[in-house]
Amino acid sequence: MADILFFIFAAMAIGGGFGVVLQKNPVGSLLFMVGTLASVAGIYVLLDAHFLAAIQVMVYAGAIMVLFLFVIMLLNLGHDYRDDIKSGLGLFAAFAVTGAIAGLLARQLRGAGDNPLLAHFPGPEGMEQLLAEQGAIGAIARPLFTDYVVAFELTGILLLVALVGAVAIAKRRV
Amino acid sequence: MLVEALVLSAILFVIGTLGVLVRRNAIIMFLCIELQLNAVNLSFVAFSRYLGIEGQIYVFFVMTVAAAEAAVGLAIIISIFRHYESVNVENFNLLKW
Amino acid sequence: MSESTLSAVAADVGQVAGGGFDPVLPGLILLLPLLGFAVNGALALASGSRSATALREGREEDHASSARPLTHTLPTWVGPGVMLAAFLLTAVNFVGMLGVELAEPVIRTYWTWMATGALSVEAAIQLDQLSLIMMMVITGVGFLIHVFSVGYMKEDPGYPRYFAYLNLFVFFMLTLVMGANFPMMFVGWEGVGLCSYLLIGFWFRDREKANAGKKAFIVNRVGDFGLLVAMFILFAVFGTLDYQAIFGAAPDTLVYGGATVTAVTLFLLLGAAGKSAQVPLYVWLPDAMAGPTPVSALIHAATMVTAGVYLVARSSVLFAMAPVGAAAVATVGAITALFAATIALKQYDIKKVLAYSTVSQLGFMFMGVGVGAYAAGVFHLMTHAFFKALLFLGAGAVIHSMHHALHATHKDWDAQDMRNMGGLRRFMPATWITMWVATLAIAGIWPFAGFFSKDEIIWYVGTSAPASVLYTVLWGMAIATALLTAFYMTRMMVMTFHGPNRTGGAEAKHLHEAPLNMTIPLGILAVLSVFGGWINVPGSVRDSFFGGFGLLPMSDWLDRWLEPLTATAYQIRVDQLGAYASTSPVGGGHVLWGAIATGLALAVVIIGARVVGSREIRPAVDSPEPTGFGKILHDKWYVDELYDRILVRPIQSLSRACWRWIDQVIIDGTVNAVGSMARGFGWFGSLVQTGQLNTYAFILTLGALVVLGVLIL
Amino acid sequence: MSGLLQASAYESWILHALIWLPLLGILGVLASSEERAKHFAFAWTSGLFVLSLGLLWAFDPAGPLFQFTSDAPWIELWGVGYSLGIDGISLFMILLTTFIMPVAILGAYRYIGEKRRAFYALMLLLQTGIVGVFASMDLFLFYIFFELTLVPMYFIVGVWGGERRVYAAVKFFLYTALGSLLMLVGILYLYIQAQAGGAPPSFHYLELLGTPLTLGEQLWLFAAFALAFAIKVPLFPFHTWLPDAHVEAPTPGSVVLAAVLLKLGAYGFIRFVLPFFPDAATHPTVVMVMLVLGVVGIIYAAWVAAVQPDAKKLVAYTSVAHMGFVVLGIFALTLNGLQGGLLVMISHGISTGALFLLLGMLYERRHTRLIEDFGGLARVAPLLATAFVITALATIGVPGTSGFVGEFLALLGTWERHPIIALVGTTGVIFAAYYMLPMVQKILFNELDREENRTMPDLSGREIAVLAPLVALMVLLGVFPTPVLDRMEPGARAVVEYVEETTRDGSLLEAARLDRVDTQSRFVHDSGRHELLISPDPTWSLSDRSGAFRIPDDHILRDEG
Repeated sequence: MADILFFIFAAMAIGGGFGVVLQKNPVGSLLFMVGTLASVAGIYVLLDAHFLAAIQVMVYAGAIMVLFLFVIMLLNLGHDYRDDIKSGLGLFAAFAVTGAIAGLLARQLRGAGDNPLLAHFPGPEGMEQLLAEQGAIGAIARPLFTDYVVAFELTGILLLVALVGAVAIAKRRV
Repeated sequence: MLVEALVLSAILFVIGTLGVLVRRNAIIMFLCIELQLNAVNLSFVAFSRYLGIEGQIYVFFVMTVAAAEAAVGLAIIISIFRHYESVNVENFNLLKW
Repeated sequence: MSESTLSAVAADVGQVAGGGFDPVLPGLILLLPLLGFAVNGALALASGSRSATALREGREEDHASSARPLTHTLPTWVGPGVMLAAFLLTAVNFVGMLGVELAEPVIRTYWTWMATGALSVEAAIQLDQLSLIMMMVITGVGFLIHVFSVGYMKEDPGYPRYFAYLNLFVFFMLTLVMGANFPMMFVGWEGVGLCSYLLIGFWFRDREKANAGKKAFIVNRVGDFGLLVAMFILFAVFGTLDYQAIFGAAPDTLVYGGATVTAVTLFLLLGAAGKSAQVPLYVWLPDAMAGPTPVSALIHAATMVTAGVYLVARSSVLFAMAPVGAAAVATVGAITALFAATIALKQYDIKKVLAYSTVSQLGFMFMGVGVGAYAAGVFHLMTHAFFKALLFLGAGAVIHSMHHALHATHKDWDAQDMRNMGGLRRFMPATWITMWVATLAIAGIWPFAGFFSKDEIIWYVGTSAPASVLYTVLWGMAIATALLTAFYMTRMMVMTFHGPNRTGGAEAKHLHEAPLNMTIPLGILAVLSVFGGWINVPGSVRDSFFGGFGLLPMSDWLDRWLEPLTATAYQIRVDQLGAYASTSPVGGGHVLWGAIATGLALAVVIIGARVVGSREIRPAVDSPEPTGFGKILHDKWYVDELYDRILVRPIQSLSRACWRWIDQVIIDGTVNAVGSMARGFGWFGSLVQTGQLNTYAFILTLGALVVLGVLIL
Repeated sequence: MSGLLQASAYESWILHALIWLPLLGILGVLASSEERAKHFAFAWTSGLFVLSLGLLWAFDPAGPLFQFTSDAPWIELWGVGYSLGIDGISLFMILLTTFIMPVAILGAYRYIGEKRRAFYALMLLLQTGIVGVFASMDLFLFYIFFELTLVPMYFIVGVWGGERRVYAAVKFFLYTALGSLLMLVGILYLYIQAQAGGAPPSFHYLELLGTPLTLGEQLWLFAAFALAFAIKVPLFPFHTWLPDAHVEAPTPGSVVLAAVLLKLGAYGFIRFVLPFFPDAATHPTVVMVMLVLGVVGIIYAAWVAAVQPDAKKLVAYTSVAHMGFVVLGIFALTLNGLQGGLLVMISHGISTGALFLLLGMLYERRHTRLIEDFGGLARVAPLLATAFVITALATIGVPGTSGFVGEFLALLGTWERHPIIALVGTTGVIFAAYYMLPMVQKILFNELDREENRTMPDLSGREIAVLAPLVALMVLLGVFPTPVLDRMEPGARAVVEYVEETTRDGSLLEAARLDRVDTQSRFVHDSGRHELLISPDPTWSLSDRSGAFRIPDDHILRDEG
């Protein structure tokens, strides 16, 4: 069951990804992106990351993508642009580099399933036990507010700075 | 499910990379970068399932940074658009001294 | 220097050490002029600030007003006052030393000046026979000149500044002669040069005068260079710079006639030549006449310029051990004496005549100390201080008077040009008489002071052993110079005081005798110019009719007085070169040649007076330009022009070339080229930087690809 | 006085205070208003100067070579320590710095018109850097402070400078940084080499001292260090940044640059180059090259100075000439020469500082630096003229002023070893008059022929307060330099004798290299610390790190002759 769901989500995610890249209308791209994010959130659930799946949907697909949408609307970009996708040499170079990366990744992942290291991998039991003991939120919250509390606070400051910075940059020049 | 998730992650990353390279629209390029981030997040989560909760915590941080990045990046795009009336990255060459 | 007394004293040397002489406040002698400088300097600053304020507010200060401010009355008392006090103190010490057979100098050490490693230079003063004689001359003549200055400079706005400089000069001059080691002397040496610079350029508004001061300082520095090098060599050899240690050890440490001592003496000669205006460094002294005339009298006649003679006399041991060095001193002196005398023949500026005369007389002194007659050199230094100071002050009185007369009628004639004078004896009888006394003294007429001192030098030059051709030639040059001196001095006197007055009718009404505070110093100096020579009459001369057949007191007094200092040098000289001859190179004894010299000089004076008096002299504006050989003499053999061509201008062009080409083009060009090269590389690298986001993204990905490739492959 | 110093444990905190209090002062400057910043900066630096004066009493010339030492680990992994300590040489360099700073600040009250707070903050930062250089006993620390001085100076020239300020500032920065980077390489090489024998890593001066190096290594390292310091000094032909920087810098910048920053180079030669690379430093060719460059600098700079139309540039070139005397004194490798060189450094700091201040005052009045724009100022500004003349005389080394003693000793010391070089160098006294007197004449004397100059005000009370101590010091040091010479002598003697001993027969270091055991016994103390070998005589070399380099009293008093 989980495997089937995984492949469904994976197919949706890949399709959405292509949609983002190929769709000429920015709003279309954005919607495909939302789809991809939602599919990845589904896979998160399958991988026992329930909390992340939730905020993926809420924060990513919800808030951030809406922000993008606002900007697209604000700048009135909601129509097709012919020259938005490169052609000729640029397109060729892009494909060449991307292909090379894909090749390298493929080479690395080929036969990954037979990797002897996997035999020594602990199973998902530990995680399942943790989730069972502390719950989806507790499992992630506990280290976050103990071991990683400084980083956590710094993230807060980062967000604040980003907020102020964004306002300052986007503000209309007097 | 680990290997499958990693393969999916790689595919999404490659797609994102392709998008960054072939598109000229700054917003779409931005979206593609978000896609790449997601691909990486997926790897984290996949490993996290077997190696411990830290992977998820990293993803959490990546998301916050992505949010901050989106805020600032979009602000920059707005500001540039005001000046050039365009978000086509080939229309401006500001990034040099 | 008679043989008998010398050996007697030479035996005494070393037995009586410092015996019984206790100097009275020697430090105060130095301090007093410094104090005067401090007070007058403060007054000068106050007065300067006041006139500066007036200047800024656009009004010229009125100096002729009857109410002279304190800044212009106080120096009248402070300036000469400290000099009188210093002179009295010196006199007390002098008298104290008179009765004592002082073999070793008395040294007072105040503090350690420079001490590092083996070197230790003390701030110490040394009182001995030589320094006391010099101090007497400096403070005595200095005091008289200070008094004279009160009258001469009274109306100058820079009056307090003038006295500040003058006092400072005396301080440095005293340091020069009182210092107990070479660096201390060097302090005074450069200090007097500095004061000379300030005083020559006293009227600095005049570019010419400021230039003259600068020239004096720079030329003097050439001499200072020599003195410095001499000190370095001495330290390298002796490990000390104290007079006593060096002169005591020199006979044993140094090789007679060796390269070291010869080098030392030649560098010392360079120093002495700079300060004492000898060929080839004499060029600054005639220009130095730009300063106020009393300054010329004090610095450029009586004291500072004789420092070179003092230096050679002080280092007598070294010069005695370096026959080449000593001969060089004598030769330089002779050449200078004759050369300057020829120039003096055709000068019209009264001060220029005196300036070249001074150079010439300094040449005499050099000849004296060069042939080992140190006492004779110092003797002439002293008498010359009397009569040359007198001549300068007299000239000052004349100029003062002429200036007033010309100023009263706004005539723009040169107040110093003798062609504009004539017949002044009617207006300034006291000046006239005293200056004639000095003229007869410098001309070497018996029984004036100059006769004895100059005659002694000529005699020693002629009889200097060995009777080589060099000394015979120098002897001839000395005699010729003496006769030339008699002539140009007579010419100066006749042109100035005799014949009809050429100043002009209206102006003549304003000509007047100088006030008492100027004529009294003239009178005192005149007395000294007459009798000053009697302190050192050689025994043989004294017993002849020149000495009234033994009537003159104090025969050979100065010789004996200085013997503790010159005995060693004399002994070395006699040991190495043999004693002085008893007859001149062409035969004849001292008395005979004295008679011949004074007779010839007298003849030259009388004939010269006739010749010059019979010539028709016109005021400077009507006078024709000199022609022929006279023009060459008038233009001073074109030495200044020569130096300008071969030294001054080449160095200036070289400096300019150094700056424009080496510094700016070659060195800085290289530096900037390196910079430009870096900039070029940077530009090349910046080509990658298109500013296009695409490109960057592409390169970034490419980089990621490379990293990935390296990691995976 | 000493009781007070003892009671307050002066020894233990003074160096730290002198280094870090200026930084603290920056806060005060930034907190005060634009108007008041200068007062605060002046009061603060004056206070520091008063504090530093205690060093004169606390420093014991008969005591250990390095005093006020302190040692705290900083980056232990690399052996970097926060190690301070001074000898008589650094003592006077520090005093010169603390003295010049308030003077320069007070002298610039009117000159600096805008961004004052930033300016005074940078000045204080500069002071931290300079004092740090002179007080560091750790090469890492030294290097950091050495570079730190560049930054504030760069901004001082670049922001408050004249028309070509950016050019001058960049040239200054790049030129000097280029040199010091090579030095960094040298320091690291030395550091690594010192560990070759298994010693623990350390950047401490005394640990690196005596590191066995072959002649070839020494020559390379010498070149690396010497280039850095030669640029800083500056030695002909590395001097061209100096006139540019000086002309463009604001008055206080010029003052500090001339008075103290140039001394860093000479100090580096004495402190590091000579003792670290004795074989290279005594190599006849090297010595000749350095001496010839020094002498050429003296004469060449004097000539070039003489034809400058810009007064400030003229004075800048005279700095090159003076530092030529310093280099001469250092590489004569005699005690007298070194002492003379050090005294020239101090004297040059005072007199050239005063000259720059005077030119700054003229500039404030007339907004020009061209000599020909002045003339006859002695009439309208007699006080200024007096100060100017005295300063000029001290600059050209008239006896009775500080300039003379230094030049005299330097040349005397040079003559002991290299008469011909000294002979040529002595002509510098002639050329000094040749460049200085015409300028004095053209500015102060001649006719007052320009209307603008007729209304020029004389020195104000503040300006008198700035110049009076400088002039007084010029005369005082000229008449009574003994207190300075006495305190510097142990330090100078240690350097000269160390170089002499280690190179006596050229065998010491070579033997040490061939025989590692021998190296240990000679250079390493039982605690594993290197120690300085003053002489083979065991009573002369001794003591722990803080007192290393110590010379027994009888040795100090020993007469060389």
